[in-house]
Amino acid sequence: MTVRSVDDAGIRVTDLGRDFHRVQAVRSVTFAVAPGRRVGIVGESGSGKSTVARIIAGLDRPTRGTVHVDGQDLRSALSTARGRREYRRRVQLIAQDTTSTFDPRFTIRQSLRVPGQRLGGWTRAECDTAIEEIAEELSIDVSLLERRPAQLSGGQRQRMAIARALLVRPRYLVCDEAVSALDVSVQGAVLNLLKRYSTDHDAALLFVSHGLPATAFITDELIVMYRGEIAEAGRTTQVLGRPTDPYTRALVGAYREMESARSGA
Amino acid sequence: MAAAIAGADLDTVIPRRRTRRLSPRASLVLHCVPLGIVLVLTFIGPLLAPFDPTRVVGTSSQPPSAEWWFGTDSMGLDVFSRVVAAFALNIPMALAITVIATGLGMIIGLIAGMYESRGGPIGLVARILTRAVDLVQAIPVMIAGLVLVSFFGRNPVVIVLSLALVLVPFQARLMRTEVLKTRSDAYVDAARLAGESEAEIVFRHVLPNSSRSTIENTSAIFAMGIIFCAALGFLGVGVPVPAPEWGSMLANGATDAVVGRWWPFLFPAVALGLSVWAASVFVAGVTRSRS
Amino acid sequence: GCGSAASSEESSAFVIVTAAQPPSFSYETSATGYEAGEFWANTGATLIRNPYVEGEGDLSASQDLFGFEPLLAESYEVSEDRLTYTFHLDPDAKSVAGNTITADDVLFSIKRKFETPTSVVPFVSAPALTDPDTQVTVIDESTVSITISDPGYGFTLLSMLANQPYNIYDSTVLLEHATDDDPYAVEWSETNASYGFGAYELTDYTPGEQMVYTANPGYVLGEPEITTIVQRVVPDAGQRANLVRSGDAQIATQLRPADQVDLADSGAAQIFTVPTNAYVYIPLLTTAEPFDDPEVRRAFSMAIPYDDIIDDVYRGRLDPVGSILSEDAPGFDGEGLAAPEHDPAQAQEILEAAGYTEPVEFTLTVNSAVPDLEETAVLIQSAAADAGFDVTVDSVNSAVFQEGLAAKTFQASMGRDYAIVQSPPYVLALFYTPGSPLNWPNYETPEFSAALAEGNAVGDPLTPEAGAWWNEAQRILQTDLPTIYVGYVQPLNAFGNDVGGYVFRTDNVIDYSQLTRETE
Amino acid sequence: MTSDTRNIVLDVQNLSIHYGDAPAVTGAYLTLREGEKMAVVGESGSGKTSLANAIAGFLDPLVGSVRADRLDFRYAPLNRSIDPRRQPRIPVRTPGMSMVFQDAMHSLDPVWTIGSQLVAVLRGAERMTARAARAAAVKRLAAVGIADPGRVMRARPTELSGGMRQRVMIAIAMASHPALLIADEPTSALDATLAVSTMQLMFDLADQEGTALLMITHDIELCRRFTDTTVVMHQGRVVETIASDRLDHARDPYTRGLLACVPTLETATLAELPTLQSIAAAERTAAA
Amino acid sequence: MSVVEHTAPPAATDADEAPASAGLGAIRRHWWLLRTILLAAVNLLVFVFVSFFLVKLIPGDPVVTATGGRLTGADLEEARASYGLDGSVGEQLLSYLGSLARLDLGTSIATGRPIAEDLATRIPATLELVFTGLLAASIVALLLSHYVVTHRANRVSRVLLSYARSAGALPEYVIGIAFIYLFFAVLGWAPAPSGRLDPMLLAPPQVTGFPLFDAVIAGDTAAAASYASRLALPVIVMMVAHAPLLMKTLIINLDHAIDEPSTRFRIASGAPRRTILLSIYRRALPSVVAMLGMMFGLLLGGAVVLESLFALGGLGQYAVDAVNASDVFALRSFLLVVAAMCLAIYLIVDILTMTLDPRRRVETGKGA
Ligand SMILES: Nc1ncnc2c1ncn2[C@@H]1O[C@H](COP(=O)(O)OP(=O)(O)OP(=O)(O)O)[C@@H](O)[C@H]1O
Ligand SMILES: Nc1ncnc2c1ncn2[C@@H]1O[C@H](COP(=O)(O)OP(=O)(O)OP(=O)(O)O)[C@@H](O)[C@H]1O
Ligand SMILES: [Mg+2]
Ligand SMILES: [Mg+2]
Repeated sequence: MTVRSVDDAGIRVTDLGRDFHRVQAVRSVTFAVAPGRRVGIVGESGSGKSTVARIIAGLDRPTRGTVHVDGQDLRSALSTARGRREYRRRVQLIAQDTTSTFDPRFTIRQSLRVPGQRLGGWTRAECDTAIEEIAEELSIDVSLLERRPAQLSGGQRQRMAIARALLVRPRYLVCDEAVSALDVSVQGAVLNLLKRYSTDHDAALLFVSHGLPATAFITDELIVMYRGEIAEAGRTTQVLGRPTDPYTRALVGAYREMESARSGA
Repeated sequence: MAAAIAGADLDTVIPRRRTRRLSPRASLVLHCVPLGIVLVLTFIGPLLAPFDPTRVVGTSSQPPSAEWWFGTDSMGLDVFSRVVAAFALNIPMALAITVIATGLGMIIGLIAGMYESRGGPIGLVARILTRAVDLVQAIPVMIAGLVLVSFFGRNPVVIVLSLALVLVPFQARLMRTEVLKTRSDAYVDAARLAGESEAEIVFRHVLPNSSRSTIENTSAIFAMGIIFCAALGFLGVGVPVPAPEWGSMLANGATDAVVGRWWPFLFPAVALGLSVWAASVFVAGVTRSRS
Repeated sequence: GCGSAASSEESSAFVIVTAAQPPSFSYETSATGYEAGEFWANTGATLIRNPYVEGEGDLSASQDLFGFEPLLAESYEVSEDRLTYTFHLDPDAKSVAGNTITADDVLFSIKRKFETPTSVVPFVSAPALTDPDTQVTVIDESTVSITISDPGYGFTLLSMLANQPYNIYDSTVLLEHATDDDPYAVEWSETNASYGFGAYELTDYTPGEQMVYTANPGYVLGEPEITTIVQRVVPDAGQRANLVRSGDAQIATQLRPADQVDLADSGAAQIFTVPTNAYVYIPLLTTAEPFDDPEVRRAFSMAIPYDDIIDDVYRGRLDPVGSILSEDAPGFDGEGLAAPEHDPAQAQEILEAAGYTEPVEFTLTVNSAVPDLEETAVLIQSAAADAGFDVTVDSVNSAVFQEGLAAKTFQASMGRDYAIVQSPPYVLALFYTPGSPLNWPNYETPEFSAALAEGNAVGDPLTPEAGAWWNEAQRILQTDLPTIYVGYVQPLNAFGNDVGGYVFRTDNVIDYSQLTRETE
Repeated sequence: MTSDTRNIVLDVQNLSIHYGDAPAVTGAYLTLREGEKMAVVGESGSGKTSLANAIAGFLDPLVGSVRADRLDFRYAPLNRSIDPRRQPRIPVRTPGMSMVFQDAMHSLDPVWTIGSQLVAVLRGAERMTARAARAAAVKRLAAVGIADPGRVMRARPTELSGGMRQRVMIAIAMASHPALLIADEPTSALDATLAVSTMQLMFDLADQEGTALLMITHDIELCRRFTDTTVVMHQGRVVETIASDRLDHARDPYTRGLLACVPTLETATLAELPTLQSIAAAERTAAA
Repeated sequence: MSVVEHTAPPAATDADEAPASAGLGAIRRHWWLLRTILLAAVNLLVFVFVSFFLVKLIPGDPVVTATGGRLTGADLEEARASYGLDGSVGEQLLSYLGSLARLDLGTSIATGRPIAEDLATRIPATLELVFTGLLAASIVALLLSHYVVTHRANRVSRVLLSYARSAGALPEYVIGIAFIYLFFAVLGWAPAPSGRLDPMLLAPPQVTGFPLFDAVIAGDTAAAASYASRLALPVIVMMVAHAPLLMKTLIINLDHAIDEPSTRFRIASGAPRRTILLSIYRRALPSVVAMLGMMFGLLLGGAVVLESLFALGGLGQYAVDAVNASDVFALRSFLLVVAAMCLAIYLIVDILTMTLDPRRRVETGKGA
């Protein structure tokens, strides 16, 4: 298990655990994400990926263990209103659930203004400019901003959620299945954008997904989770190239098999 | 939960025939008409009464005639005057019950749903509220109303407050269930991430998105308000005579009705039924137009 | 009709529908309510009673209030000084438990009535009987004597002994259930009814639903004709009328006058006119605004639409009250007494003369359990507005009503009541003794007290000398108007056409032992 | 294709589906023969699910309407139920046709045990005793790779992982020996290992029973590997029907673009992933 | 082929259960049940205090009423002491709790009868009425709803639907009075609304306390027939008044259940129609059962009025009498017993819904 020693900067997760009643969703997870790095988490359904993501984003409380972001403990950071605002400016999450990630009562623009006003302290006009900029980058038609979430397709909604997370230019971006609802073409476009964002702004990405090719494309390092624990971790190329854990081996094997079947055809 | 006495709108179950479909706006207007008439009667009802509804105007127990359109009751009061004048008392009472029960129920349901599983004082308050709601609901509305009204006196304010209190659990439970669902919706988390404060989350997101079934249920609360008021009158603890009020009219008229003098009973019953119907039509219209 | 039972049984059974049930079977703990009165009258018996006499004209049979005939006592005699009354008990009188009456039963019963804290008997018995230990003497097993301090109390004593408060109990049965804490078995008798010498025994009791009375074969006057009486609780008055109409019940009590008259008019049932002693009255609190002003009381008495009330609510079954004492009382002539009359114009004049420019406001409290009173109150409210009164009607439940009456907190209230014991001094003293809880108007004047004292001083209350004082006292009442008597009410019951033998009693209940089945 | 002599199981001609006034599918056609495995691919929202639902007779009559020149299933002519509004309130299954839905999380009945759900279908298909049905059920669960069928029989769906649910669904859908199995993205919630193994199980079972398969997917690798024919949908139209092993020779530009965008472990090394736009742009520059 | 050895993780629930001890495990597995029962017990305990203090507030002096307002001053105090109404509130509460602990509900002030005895005769009679009404309403609602749901386009079901939509528009006493007038007074079809049993018949010996049941046990056909025929009209009234509410709930929930993907999959996988219906009903019923629980309260309240209308003299009249007599002892014990009954019904409803739908157990488990 590779626990990279880092100084204060970055996200450091130590012995993290989360129980739901009798279910240990996350048993014990320790890893770190250095600033500007892109780390992927893969693993089968129910292995605790989303739970880890939500804890780091400050939406769920750990049962055990600690999370430090830039040296500050997550718990103390979230205990005051100011601390919370500061934390959210730094860490953003793109959630797995695309159907209800926007309040159905507001138009997309209304929802997108909120982070700008609350976290960025911008005026309405400043918000609108920023929103339109980002929409352009994500190739979102500006007219869609005036719609309500129910009037959008799943893929469009997911792109809006990405826009909302990127709006305040967070230093740490947690993406939980951010591209799963998109078809391959749109998926490619979004992945390109996220990668560019990370390099341009020296932002760290924590990329949770069960799609290996996408993860392989975007990440430098890879964590494989299995039943609430880290089964394997390391540089992405290394993990995918020479997997040691049986689960990882099977996962990679399945892809390799398919691809070889194709090139064989 | 099944606290949804009214629950969802039955119109979704069977689509109206498509051939005669109105535009949504026209249909909303149409749904407002009955309640509109009821509200107009609330204001002008007493003016429509040809006689003073509290004064003896003639011989008692006269059947409907040209002079007394709905006949006279056992005291010689004019039934028509009383039925229309009673709008001014019954409807505001039912509305007040509805507003108080729904308002309190929403607040309690909101607090309970949001904070029940939290620690600290707010969690404690939420759990106490939940328990209180359970306790109030352990006594049937009718019996609780009977006891409360006999405690505190038979005046409209007491009746309204007592009935509102015992109807709160119906709304609070509905609200709580919805809040429990809503608070785990992804947009609540998204709002947190966007830096909204707890109060903003509760009032901008959770409350509006959880209130649908509670609002739909207001027509049932309204109906129960009117009916329980009347039932209290029936048991002899309602608004005292001779104030024009359907419940006491029904109570007095019941004794006449079983021996065949139907008019002091039938007309207030019809007024009551129509008002309940008007309210449910209105709420159905509003909820349908919102969805 | 129902007719599903054997016809032999049916012929000797009657169904009576009532509004409620007696709350308790013990007179000493709970002495209120029409149904309770009927229970005691039929399961209990007194030493003597007022004889039943045929009615004259269209009047039903009723009691001779001024004569007494033996019941449990075979005979009684009065001493020379008219201070000692000796009763010889009938050896044939048997309780429902089969025990023959003894002198000990009498002493035990009277002591029980005086020594139970919640008993009202001491209050209503004063001053004739105040201390059973000294006044009641057991002479032998079947002889008992009662001594009084003033011969003037004699008639009142006999009247009381002839009525429910002095029912005699079977001490053998009660003593079986007595405990150290409860030497008179009061607690046991609250829920157990079989300790009386009456014509009937309560043989089946379903709380809130029905009571079944079965004839007592050992009753002193012999087993009654109707051997089974089923008393059903039917809370709604209209429903009760319906049941008599359909033949499902033979007798209905506590009807609304309108339904009663409808029944009679359609020939579905009989109703009776009686020399009634029950009146609807309005006590006006004379110690508080606005009725501390006698002029206001006078004006209000003129604001009441007596005729409309008689016609609309009571359908003629209400008569104006000239005198609250029975005009049949020997020595009493009711001279100079007149019923109040409706005169709104004069009422207004009186108020103006007394300096009232605004309508006089007050609250009229009525007992919500009595529907005809609620209706009457509405009529009064409506008419009084024309005479310069602004009346608020407040109808409250029996408990609140009783408490308010006793505490004298109602400005004006309206009730229906009667004095069971029809002795003039008793009736007058019952409602107007200063400080008494039954003196609802809180009325006290030296003139009235003096008239009462003078009347008592005469000795025999039924002499013309005494009668003159009773007249005087009532004239004072009619001038001062502490209470407005709205009218004498006829009994609100109805009888199926096959029922005979109704006798009107001052306690207003039905004596089942007199009932007969008439074949058409 | 012309030489195919197997019986036609399903024949759909010129089928259109509207939600309200908005068309979801326009003029779709497809023909499926006995034992044939067919995949439907296409962009999100192109009407794949709607098409499958219409064929199986599950379109929501409150929102959708269907028209078709021909919608025949060999074992039961389907035209009777083409208008969803005429359908009985509780839809009636077309005999011989089973369907596995996209949403494994919600499609199993949450209040009944897996065993009872499977046994009900088994006993509905054949007369057998409860005991025999249970034994058969355990066998079928084992056949779809459930390691602990005894426990799973007693479990409720919430107690199972997504992969297990997907397999259970397949076991149940195959229990009635259908002539045609429609599967709507049966592996979308699964990671690659599970997807492949689940798919394999389904196809093995279908082969054993001679069942024709209509599978909707967005995983082109899977359809290339497992199916005979691929139908490509775009904006509500069937743009191309092609033998799966000839996908690389597709002629329709949309199909070709789609294929080019498929990410693989190899593409991970690229600086930018290809998208339809970038491919189009590249083609434009190449043409220019 | 690559089926990895651990693709299928065992259900998290069992896997993570600490094998502490068999007993503890059983408690854990049935925690939802225990918790529900404990909660109901706690509620009842709290209600003991609530009923005591609630009733303390009643205006009107019970002793004055009981003595007909004829006692004053010291006499009244003495009478009050004889009822145990003289001590401080604390003392009174203690004696109340003490007697409750001995399962003694006290003695009525107004009647002097043991309250437990009074309630014991009245409760079964009222419950018989309420349960029969509830049963009739449920059966009718079930049949009609099933028809509506399965025949949604036809005219009959439109009529039935308007009936369901009318839920609550007319209170049961209005219907009751109309029916009495029509069926008893005018048509003469119904027996007299004068009680549970023909007055000329003797009540069968009390075994269960449920009159009709007792008559059947005693083999008294005449009494049983009389009970049944006199129960019919009030039960029909309850049915007519309350079936729409149930229908409405049932129709909506059935409709949801039909549209659920699990129903679709049941159908799509070829389950027999009987199984499909069973599965739909099992998913629709929990809400309906919960509604039935709430309707128990409504019907109990409605019985207060219906009993007075049909002269059935059950629990309702007892409450009205106790209130009118300011009978504090009777009233607080009455309230306590009613609350206990309702809480018991809610408990049964909770357990039933949780049994029907295991998902609901988890939800309650989250609560505290
Ligand atoms: N709020 C919750 N309450 C109870 N159990 C939960 C909750 N959230 C997650 N779990 C459980 O925790 C475990 C891990 O869930 P998580 O969502 O983190 O998995 P995941 O790796 O993201 O899976 P997927 O790939 O399906 O998104 C699962 O067994 C899940 O059932
Ligand atoms: N109930 C509905 N009401 C209105 N429009 C709908 C409804 N269901 C689907 N649509 C629309 O119909 C079109 C086709 O939807 P469908 O679900 O068939 O797509 P799909 O190809 O299965 O997509 P995906 O790959 O995302 O599952 C979409 O544009 C969608 O927005
Ligand atoms: Mg996840
Ligand atoms: Mg789809």
